[in-house]
Amino acid sequence: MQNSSRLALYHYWVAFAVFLPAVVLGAWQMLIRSPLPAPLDDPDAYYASVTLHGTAMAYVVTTFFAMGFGYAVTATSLGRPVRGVAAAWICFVICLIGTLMAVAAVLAGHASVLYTFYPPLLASSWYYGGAFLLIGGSMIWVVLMIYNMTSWKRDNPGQPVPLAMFAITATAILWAWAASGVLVELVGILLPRSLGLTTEIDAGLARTLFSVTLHAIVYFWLMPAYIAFYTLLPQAAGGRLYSDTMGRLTFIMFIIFSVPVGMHHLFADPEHGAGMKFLQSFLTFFVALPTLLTVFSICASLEIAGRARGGRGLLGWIPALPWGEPMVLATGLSLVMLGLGGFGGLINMGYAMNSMIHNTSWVTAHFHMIFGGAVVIMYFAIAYEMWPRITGKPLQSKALARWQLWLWFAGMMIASIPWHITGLMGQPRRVAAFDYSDPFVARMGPLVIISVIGGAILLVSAILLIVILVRSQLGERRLEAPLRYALAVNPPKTVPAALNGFALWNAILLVLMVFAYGYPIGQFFILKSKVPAYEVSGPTNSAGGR
Amino acid sequence: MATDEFHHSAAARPEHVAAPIGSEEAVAALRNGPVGALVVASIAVALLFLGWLAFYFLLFIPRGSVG
Amino acid sequence: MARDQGAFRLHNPWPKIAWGMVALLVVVSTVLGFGVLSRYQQNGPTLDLWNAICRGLGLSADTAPAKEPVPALRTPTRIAWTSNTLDQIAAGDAQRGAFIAMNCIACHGQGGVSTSTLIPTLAGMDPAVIYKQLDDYRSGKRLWGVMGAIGKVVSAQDSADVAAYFAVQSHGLPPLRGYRLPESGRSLREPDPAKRLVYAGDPQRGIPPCSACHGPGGYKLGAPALQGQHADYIERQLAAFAQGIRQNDIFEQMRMIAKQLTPDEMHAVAAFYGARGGAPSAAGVAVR
Amino acid sequence: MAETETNPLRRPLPDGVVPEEEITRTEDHWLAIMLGVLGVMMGVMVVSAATNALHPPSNVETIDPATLHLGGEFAESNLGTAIEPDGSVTVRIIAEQYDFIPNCAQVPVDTPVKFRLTSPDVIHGFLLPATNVNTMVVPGFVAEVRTSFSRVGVYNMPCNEFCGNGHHGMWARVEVVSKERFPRLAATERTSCAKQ
Repeated sequence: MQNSSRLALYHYWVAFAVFLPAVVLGAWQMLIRSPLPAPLDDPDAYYASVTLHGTAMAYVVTTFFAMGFGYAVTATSLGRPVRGVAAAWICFVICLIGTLMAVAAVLAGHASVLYTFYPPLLASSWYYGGAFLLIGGSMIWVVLMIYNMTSWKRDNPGQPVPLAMFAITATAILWAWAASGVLVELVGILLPRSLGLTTEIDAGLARTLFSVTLHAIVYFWLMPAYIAFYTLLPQAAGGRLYSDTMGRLTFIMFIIFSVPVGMHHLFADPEHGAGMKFLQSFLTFFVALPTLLTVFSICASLEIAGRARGGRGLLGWIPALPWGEPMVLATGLSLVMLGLGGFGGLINMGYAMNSMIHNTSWVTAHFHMIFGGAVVIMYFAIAYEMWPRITGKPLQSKALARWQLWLWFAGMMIASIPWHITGLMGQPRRVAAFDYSDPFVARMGPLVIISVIGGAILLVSAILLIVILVRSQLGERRLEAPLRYALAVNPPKTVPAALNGFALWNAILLVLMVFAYGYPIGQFFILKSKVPAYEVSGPTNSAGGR
Repeated sequence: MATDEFHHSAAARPEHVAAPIGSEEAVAALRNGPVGALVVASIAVALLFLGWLAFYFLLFIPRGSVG
Repeated sequence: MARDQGAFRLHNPWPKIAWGMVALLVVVSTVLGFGVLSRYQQNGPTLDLWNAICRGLGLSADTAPAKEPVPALRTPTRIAWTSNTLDQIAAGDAQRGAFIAMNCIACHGQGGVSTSTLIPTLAGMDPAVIYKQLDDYRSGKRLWGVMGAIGKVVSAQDSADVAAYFAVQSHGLPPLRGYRLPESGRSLREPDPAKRLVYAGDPQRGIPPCSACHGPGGYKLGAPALQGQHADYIERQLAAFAQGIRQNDIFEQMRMIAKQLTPDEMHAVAAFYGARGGAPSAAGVAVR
Repeated sequence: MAETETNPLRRPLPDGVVPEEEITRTEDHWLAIMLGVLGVMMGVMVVSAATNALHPPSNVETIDPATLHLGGEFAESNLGTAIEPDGSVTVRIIAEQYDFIPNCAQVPVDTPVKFRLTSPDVIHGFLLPATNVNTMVVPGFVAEVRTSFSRVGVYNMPCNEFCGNGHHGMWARVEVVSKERFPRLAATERTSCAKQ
């Protein structure tokens, strides 16, 4: 168990150590594109910074956090040490090397292509290589999660896999499906071109492959938060999980519906027909379903807790909840942001309606609300829940943790809501500088300034997070507090095989993927759409980079 | 799977820990079904739904037809 | 199996239900997407089922040539950045180029470092730029006195060779790179108009930052580095683009930008570039 | 948040007190309602898309990005606004690092407009704020958006997809003018409101 704990702790520390500088970059980016004076106001620095911010937040923080969380959940929910610890450490080192490579390439100015890559813009092969090591390396973790679950099932025949373990394995499987797109793009298109092995890039194909990743990756980020909702929150609130079965079903639905829907990120792209776009828009509606189910299940679980704590009447259970618990507070704040972000998502996926907001600040606002808000705030809560368990040192302190969560919530709301509005007004995203003397842009000025204030609050909150974690880490070891998961109202004694494993769901997803992506990817073998690449760091030698 | 232990959470002292729920409380809480949860979740979904319709017909459609 | 019912109550229901639902999703979305929605076209006739399916898949596109009369074709250059062209440029032989370049040094200076402020320095210039300009002189797309006649006597291979030679000469233009160290004052907040135009452009007039293509910290295929180039030469070229005297820029990009610039701005931008980069022949460089 | 300090050791819930069937039934009802809500939204979307012919811009058409300027539809002499024989207009625009060409396009109001754009280099984005005109411009493909404008006015036209270090300088305009003001000249010659 010691080794499993150390494994989790190292992953968490990498995640949060990357998190803080990435928040600093984010706050500065908001400043440079505002009407306010900004230090180092150089557009090149902005684009490099956006690349670094996105790479850090989307790939590094999330992957390391999910991996650490996975090891912790495996050890605690199965009640035995993680199997394959050596492989886990190798995975850790590979991912760390990949991170350093990618970060170095961006800092050197050779990779300002943003974390979504945007071929035919071409970055240095160090950047793609780093991304490949990080994402590809995390596949070792995927295998380890599946291995730990199946070996436990073998040792405990007929027993239901604990919901937490079932869910983290679902996360791993989802990540494997999600990462397949970007890994194929990296290995098949970007790395060969950046190494000079090929001369051209199929931008349409590359975008299509990336879209396989682009939506599902958000659910990969989201899953630890949902696992906390289902397995940690009811316990922290002092209640019971309303339905174990619904929890399993929710995670299964996430696997099935979060991958074959990525084309809603390509609604505005010219390389796909409207019919294929509608298919995936249709499927995207169903990815809202598990979240809508979760909202009810979580409310019901909280109601049980609130009523047990003396809450009376229709809504009296809400004030009766232990809001002083970071996990409970974070969930409340998270659900508010999830509601707003989910609302934005329902707009984005609405087929033609996507045209209203595509690539405007609305989109930035949407995924900051979902990921930067609803998900990350649960990462904080998980960290606060886990740190005392892993280190045996008490949290320093709970009051500070509450401040930190509230500040993060306030900062994200103040930053994101004005973005939604400027997006509707037509503000393009990822722009280094706006000309506020233009009347069209000037109207957005006050809103942009408000969101800068939100960014500053987020920065304060991120610093506070690190302060809390460091102080807790430096405290004295005096706790023996094993992690306990929430008990369902009716703890499962047996569950059908379909809800105790993933074979059926993987088969279904494969069919759906062929249906949704078979033609869109296959068409590029017929279309003549290869184009030259454009190296962002300039020609590697003379004559146009050749 | 046992609950016959004190509940632990991110707290330093036992008095900061939420009390665990017992069988009787759970039964009592669920006697009428999770009505409060249904109300809260329904209001949230209704707002989402009405907001979506408002955006569709008051913002998106007036901005003109494209295809 | 007392607790196996899950969301629906059927005996051993999961695979059956799951596959049934998937089939339903596939059928409904296909019918709606291809059978219904794809039939209706914005500003166009409603299609029959077969055409709707083709349209929905993206097999048939709106590619029919427009029926309106097409103005006489006007092209800025014969050069296109195809892989053939780039291969030809990359195959340039700098040693052979050195012999050809002996004909150039009378005007363009020893090693391509020009001493005349109206004649560009070629040392360090991207070979693709030299190659394209020589071809434009050859084809008459760029008209400039004696260069037209010279262009006619050098072959495409000669152009590639001489471009390769000048590209590797030092003491001229710095190499173009897509990155630079960040520095304050390179945004639209900058009061100095030259620095502002070079690093931030003027979005309201559709003027992108010069530096994004011409450096520092920018690169675009076919765009020359301007740091260290003679200010007088830059200013004269900007004026030529603005007046339509020079028209060999692909997609009239420089013509469009130069037309937006005032004479003062042209002078300031030219001086900004001329004053930087530290070409040894700093003669005639205006200080901003 | 006063705790009940008794905290007795608890036993799991006895079987059948709150039957799983009941929980499942509640969840099933919720699931059905949610499917209904999503179904209504989908219905709204499909019906309005069919009646108004609303689509995301999806004209799959390939083109060689390197030779656009040498001839054909996107040669510089053919960029700008053209009047079709049926009275509708076609606007051809090049999006390249870091400009739209022409950087000001003129179109008549209440007239079917077809924007056709392509890129000779990298990916760009074409957006007219306050309208639903919004498409990616991917090299190798011709992006097409069909619409008509109901309001006269000047629309800013920022590039909305990161295209390199000059991205922030890539702004242009579309001027929607009354039918009377729209020059008849466009029938034979391409027009734009870019400075000539």
